[in-house]
Amino acid sequence: MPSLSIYAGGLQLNNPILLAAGILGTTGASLCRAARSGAGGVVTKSVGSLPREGHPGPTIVHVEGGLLNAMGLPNPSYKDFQDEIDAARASGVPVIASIFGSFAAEFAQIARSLKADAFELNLSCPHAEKYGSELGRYPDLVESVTGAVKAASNVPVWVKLTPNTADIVELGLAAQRGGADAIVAINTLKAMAIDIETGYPILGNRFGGLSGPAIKPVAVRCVYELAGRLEIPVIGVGGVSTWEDAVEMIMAGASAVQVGTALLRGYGVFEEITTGLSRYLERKSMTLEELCGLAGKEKLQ
Amino acid sequence: MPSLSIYAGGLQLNNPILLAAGILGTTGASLCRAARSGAGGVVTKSVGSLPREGHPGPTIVHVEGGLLNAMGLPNPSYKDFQDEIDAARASGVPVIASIFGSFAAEFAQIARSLKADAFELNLSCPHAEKYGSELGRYPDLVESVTGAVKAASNVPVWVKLTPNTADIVELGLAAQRGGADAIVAINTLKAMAIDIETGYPILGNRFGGLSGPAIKPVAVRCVYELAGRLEIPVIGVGGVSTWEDAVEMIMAGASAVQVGTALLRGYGVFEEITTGLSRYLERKSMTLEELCGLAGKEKLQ
Amino acid sequence: MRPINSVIQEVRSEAPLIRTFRLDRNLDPAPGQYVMVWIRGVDEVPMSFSGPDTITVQSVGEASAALFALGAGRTVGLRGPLGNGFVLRGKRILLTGGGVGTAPLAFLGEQAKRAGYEVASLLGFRSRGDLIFRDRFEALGDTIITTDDGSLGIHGRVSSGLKELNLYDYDQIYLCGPEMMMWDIISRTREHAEKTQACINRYFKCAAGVCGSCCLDPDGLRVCVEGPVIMADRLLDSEFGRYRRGPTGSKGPCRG
Amino acid sequence: MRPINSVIQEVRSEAPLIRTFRLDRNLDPAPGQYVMVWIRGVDEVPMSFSGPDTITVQSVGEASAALFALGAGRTVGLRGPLGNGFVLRGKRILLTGGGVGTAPLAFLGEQAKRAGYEVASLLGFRSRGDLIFRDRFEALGDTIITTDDGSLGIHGRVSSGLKELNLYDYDQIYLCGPEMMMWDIISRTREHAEKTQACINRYFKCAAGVCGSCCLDPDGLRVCVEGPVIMADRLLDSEFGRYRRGPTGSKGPCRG
Ligand SMILES: Cc1cc2nc3c(=O)[nH]c(=O)nc-3n(C[C@H](O)[C@H](O)[C@H](O)COP(=O)(O)OP(=O)(O)OC[C@H]3O[C@@H](n4cnc5c(N)ncnc54)[C@H](O)[C@@H]3O)c2cc1C
Ligand SMILES: Cc1cc2nc3c(=O)[nH]c(=O)nc-3n(C[C@H](O)[C@H](O)[C@H](O)COP(=O)(O)OP(=O)(O)OC[C@H]3O[C@@H](n4cnc5c(N)ncnc54)[C@H](O)[C@@H]3O)c2cc1C
Ligand SMILES: Cc1cc2nc3c(=O)[nH]c(=O)nc-3n(C[C@H](O)[C@H](O)[C@H](O)COP(=O)(O)O)c2cc1C
Ligand SMILES: Cc1cc2nc3c(=O)[nH]c(=O)nc-3n(C[C@H](O)[C@H](O)[C@H](O)COP(=O)(O)O)c2cc1C
Ligand code: FES
Ligand code: FES
Repeated sequence: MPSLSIYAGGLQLNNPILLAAGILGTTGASLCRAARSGAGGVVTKSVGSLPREGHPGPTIVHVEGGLLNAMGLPNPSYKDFQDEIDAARASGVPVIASIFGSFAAEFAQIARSLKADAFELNLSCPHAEKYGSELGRYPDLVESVTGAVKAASNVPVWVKLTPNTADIVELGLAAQRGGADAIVAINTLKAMAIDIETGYPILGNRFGGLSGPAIKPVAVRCVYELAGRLEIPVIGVGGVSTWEDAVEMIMAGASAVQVGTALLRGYGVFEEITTGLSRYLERKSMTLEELCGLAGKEKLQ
Repeated sequence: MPSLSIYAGGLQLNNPILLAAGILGTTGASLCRAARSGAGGVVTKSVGSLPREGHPGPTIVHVEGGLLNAMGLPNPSYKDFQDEIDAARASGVPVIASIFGSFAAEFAQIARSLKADAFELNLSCPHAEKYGSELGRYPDLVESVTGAVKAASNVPVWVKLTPNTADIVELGLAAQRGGADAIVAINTLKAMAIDIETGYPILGNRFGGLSGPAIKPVAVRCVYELAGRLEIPVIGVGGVSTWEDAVEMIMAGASAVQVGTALLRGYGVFEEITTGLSRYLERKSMTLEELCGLAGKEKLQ
Repeated sequence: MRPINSVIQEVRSEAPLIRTFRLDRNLDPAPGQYVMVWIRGVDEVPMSFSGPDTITVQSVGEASAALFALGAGRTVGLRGPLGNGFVLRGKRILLTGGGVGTAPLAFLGEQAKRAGYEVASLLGFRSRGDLIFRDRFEALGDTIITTDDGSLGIHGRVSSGLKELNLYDYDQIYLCGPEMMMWDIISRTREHAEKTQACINRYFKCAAGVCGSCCLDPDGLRVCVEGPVIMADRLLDSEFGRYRRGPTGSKGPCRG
Repeated sequence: MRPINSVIQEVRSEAPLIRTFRLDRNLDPAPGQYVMVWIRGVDEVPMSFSGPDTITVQSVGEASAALFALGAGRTVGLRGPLGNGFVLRGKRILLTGGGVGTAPLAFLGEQAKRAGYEVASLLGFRSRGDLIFRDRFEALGDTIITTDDGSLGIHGRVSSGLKELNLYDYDQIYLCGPEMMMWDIISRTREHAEKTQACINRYFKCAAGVCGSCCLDPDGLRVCVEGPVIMADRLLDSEFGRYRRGPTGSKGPCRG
C-alpha cells in the first residue's frame, strides 16, 4: 500500500484525513476516538476566552444534501480546555486547537495560554455575532489576527476561511501575509431553514451554517482558487464524505482534508476514506504529492 | 381555491411561480410552453449586446443535491432576440427580459432597444468574465447600472443578485437606491467539480454555478435578510422544487418565486407547485400576502 | 428530516411538576428511545417516550416550563425517534428507577408484558406526592415502592428496596432515573452489570452524533446515538455517577 | 451522475472521415439514444450509439477531430444513454437515411432482426467512397443504396429510391440522416408520417432539458430529452427542415 504520510501545514501526519473543527471535538475522549478510528490529526471544537453555552435549540436541521447547524460556539473557554487537549494528544496524532475571538489580542491571549500541536483560527463561523466571519470577511483583520497569533505562539498557525465572500483568494493572501502556515477552506455557508407549518425559522439562532455534500462543489472551487494563488498549503474541508471526495479535494490542491458532517455516518468514515485513497494511489501508481493540485496543472492525462 | 394572483415587482401575475432566467428561455416557443404549463411569468435567457456561443462543454455536471452549470451566457444578442420575446408575450403572461453587460451604458443600450414587460439585470452570473458577479459584487456598480437602466426604460427593473458576497443586503440596498422595482435573489454559487480519473475540471469553463436543492438554505437566508431590510419586493430563487419549498421561500419574504433547476423534472413542476400552494393556503385559511414574510414577523403561531 | 409538526392531543398532570403530553402521532418508538421536542421560539429538548405517542415531562427550566404552558391543540415540532432503546431479553425482567425516569420503564414494561415477559418493578420517589404511574406498574406485576421520606412503601432510597429482591432471579434489569440513583444501584450491583440496561442522560445539543456535547469519558461514547440505553458494565469505569458536562462542555457535578 | 470514464478499445475507419470507436462498456442503450462524449480539455458532444458499445463519428470540427486524435487505450468521459430511442412496432420495418445517420439505424436493424422483424433498408450516400455499414445492412435484408454521383446503386438522392418501395408494405419507418435528406423524405411521404420515427439533430448544450438550446419551434419540444427520436408527424409543421438554431441561439439554415 502506498504511504499516506505527509508533511502539511507544519505538521507531520500519518495520513491527510483530519477531523474538522466542532465535530466531536468537545472532549479529549471523543478526539482520541477519532484518532483511534484512523484520523491523521484532529481539530478541537473552537474555544474562546469566556465560557459560552451556545445558541438555543434546534441547533441542527437536516436539509437536502447537507446539514444546517447553529451551535453558537459553545465552549468552556480556553481556561478549562487544556485537559481535553492533553487527553487528545495522548492519542499520538497531532491535535490542532481551534480558537476564536473578536479581536487580535484576544486570539493571541488564547494562543499564548494553550499548548497544542497547532492552532486553527476560526475566522469563518457564519452564525456567532462578533466572531468568525464577522472578522474573517475583512482581509486586514485576517492579516492582523494571523500576525498576532504567529507572534504569540511557536507552533504552526492555520487560518480557516469563510466562503461567504466575493473573493476568498483575497482573504487567503491576507492570511499568508500575516504569516499563516496553512489555509483551511472552507467553513459553512450562511443559510437558514423555515418551518412551513408555522413560519418559525427552525434554528434557535435563525441563521446557521450549511455543511455536507451540498457545499462540496463550493469547497472544491475555493481550494482550487486558493491553491492556484498561494504559496502556503491549503487544507480542504467541506462535504467530503467518501474517498472519491477526498481525491477530488486533493486534486483541487488540498494538502490535507478535513471531514466534518460525514461523521453523521459514524467514526468509520476515516478508515473508509484512507483505505479508498490508498487503493486509488496504488491503482494509479501515484504518490499523494503527485495527486495534490493535479487539477491545476497545465498538462493533464 | 384561494387566489394566487399577486402584484409583485411592478407586474400583475396570475400566480407567483415564475420561470427563472436561463432555463428553457432561449426561444419564444419554450417560454410559451412554460406559460402554458402554468408559470405565472417567464424570464428569458440573459441577452447581451453581442452574440456569444458560450463556454465549451461539458456545460453541466450533476452533483449531490444540485447541478453545476457553466453555459457562459450564450445568446444571439439583443439585436436578434425581440422576435423570441414577442412570441413569448403572445402567451399572455408577463415576459421579463434578462439582460447583461459589462458597464452601465451597455445595459442601458440593451434596455432601450428591447421591448419586454420588465427587465431583470443579471449582475450575478458567477462564471462569465467581465459580466455578472464581477460587476454585481460592488454596491456602487449595482447602483449605477440599476440607475442607468431605470433611466433608459419605462418598465419595471428587477436586479438579480449574487450570493457570492459577504453581505447581500449591501447589494440589495444599492439596487434599491438605484431605483430597482424588485430584487431577485439568488443566482448560483460559484463552484466546481473535478474528474477524479484524470484531474480535469469537468466543466469546460472549469468554474460554474451551483443550483438546485443544495443551495435552497442559502437562498432562503438571502431572501430573509433582504426582505427584512429592503422596502422593495424580493423575488426568491434557488433550489425551489416542491410547493413546500415555495411556501418556505414566500415565508422568508419572497413576493414571487422563480424555478430553475427543478425543470430537470419537466414542465410539470409549475402546476405541481401552484396546486400545492393553493391547497396549503386553503388549509391554513391564509392569503398569499399573509404568507409573505411570515418568518420575519415578530409574533408567530 | 425536518421537525414534524405535531398537535398536542391531551395533557395530563401526573404530579405537581410532571405532566404527560399525548401527541397526534405514533412515531413507532422503542421504549428507551427519545424524541427531540421543539418548543417553538424557545428550545429543542430530548424527552423519552412514556408510551407510543406520549412523553412525560418534569418542569425543571425554561423549555420544560414553556412546554407546560402549551395545552391541547397547540403544536410542537418532533425529531425522532432517536437513539437506541431497551432490548428485551430473557423471561423475567426487573424495572428499576425513579422519578420521571419511570416513564420509559412503564412503556417498556407494558410492551414486555404483552410479549409474555414476567415483570417486576422497584421504584423510588421523594415522597408519596411525587409518585407517578403507580397504576401502570402495579398492573404489570409485583411492584416495590420506596420513598425518601417514608410517606409510602419502604422508607429510604431505591437501594433499600434491593434487599427485598434476589437479582439472580431476573434475566435482565432495566434502569432509568436520576443519575445518582442509577449510579447507586449500578455500583451496588456490579455483578449484574452485564445484564443491566441503563437509560442515561447527558447534555444533548445536536442529537445526531456530530457535535460531541454528549460524549462520555473515557471512551467518547456518543450517548445521543449510541445510547441513551447503555449496558451498565460500560458505565462502571466511566464518568457516569462522577461528573457530567454542561452546555459549555465543562465538567460539573451529577444531578439527582 | 458524473461523466463515466471509458477507455477506447478499438478504432475502426469506416470512410475517409468516419470512424467507429468501441468503448470499454455497454451502457445498455436503446438504438436512437445518444451519449454525451467528453473529449477532455476540448468539448462534450452528442453521439448516437451505432451498437451497444460503439459510436460512429464523422469528423466535422474541433471536438470530432480531437476524438479522431485519440486511439485505443485513450479515454473519454461518457454521460448517457440519454433521450428517447426508437421504438419497434409492427412486423415489417424500413430503415432509411444516409451518411453517418445510418449508425443508429444499423444498430436498430440488428436488434429488430434478432427480435424477428422483417427489415429492409434504403440508404443514401454522396458517393461510393462515403458508404458505411454496407455489410451490416445487407445482412439484415433487402438494401437499396443511392449515391448522389451515381458511383453505386441508384443515381440520385435517397428519395429517388423511394420509387422502388411501396411504403404501405411497412408497419414502421425509421429515419436518420442529414436534416435536408430527412426533410425530403418526410415531406414526400406525408401520409406515412404517423408511422415514421425520425432521429433528429439540434445543437445540444446541456443534454438535460434545462438550457433550452435544442428546443424546436413552434412547440418548444426539447429534442435532448423528448427526442432525439420524434414521430415525423410532429415535425411536419415545425422548424425542422426550415431552420435550426446554432450555439448562440440564433436561427440559421439547416445543414445537409
Ligand atoms: C435521552 C434523554 C431523555 C430524557 N427524557 C426525559 C423525560 O422523559 N422527561 C423529562 O422530564 N426529562 C427528560 N430528559 C431531561 C430533559 O431533556 C431536560 O430536563 C430538559 O432538557 C430541561 O430543559 P429546560 O430548558 O426545561 O431546563 P434547563 O433550565 O435548560 O436545564 C435544567 C436541567 O436540564 C438539563 N438539560 C437542559 N437541556 C438539556 C438537554 N438538551 N439535554 C439534556 N439535558 C438537558 C440541564 O443540564 C439542567 O440540569 C431527558 C434527557 C435526555 C438526554
Ligand atoms: C442526438 C445527436 C446525435 C448525434 N449523433 C452523431 C453521430 O452518431 N455521429 C456523428 O458524427 N455526429 C453525431 N451528431 C452530431 C455531432 O454531435 C456533431 O457533429 C458534433 O458535436 C460536432 O462537434 P465538432 O466540435 O466536431 O464540430 P463544430 O465545429 O463544433 O461544429 C460542426 C457542426 O456540428 C454541429 N454541432 C456542434 N456541436 C454540437 C452539439 N453539441 N450538438 C449538436 N450539434 C453540434 C454544429 O452546429 C456545426 O454545424 C449527433 C448530434 C446529436 C444532437
Ligand atoms: C455541528 C457543527 C459544528 C461546527 N463547529 C465548528 C467550530 O466550532 N469551528 C469551526 O471552525 N468550524 C465548525 N464547523 C464547520 C466544520 O468544521 C466544517 O468547516 C464544515 O462543516 C464543512 O465541512 P463538512 O461539510 O465536512 O462538515 C462545524 C460544523 C458542524 C456541522
Ligand atoms: C443551466 C442554467 C442556466 C442559467 N442561466 C442563467 C442566465 O442566463 N441568467 C441568470 O440570471 N441566471 C441563470 N441561471 C441561474 C438561475 O436563473 C437561478 O438563479 C439559479 O439556477 C438558482 O435557481 P434554481 O436552483 O431554481 O435553479 C442559470 C441556471 C442554470 C441551471
Ligand atoms: S448531542 Fe451532539 S454528539 Fe450527541
Ligand atoms: S440541450 Fe439543453 S435543453 Fe436540450
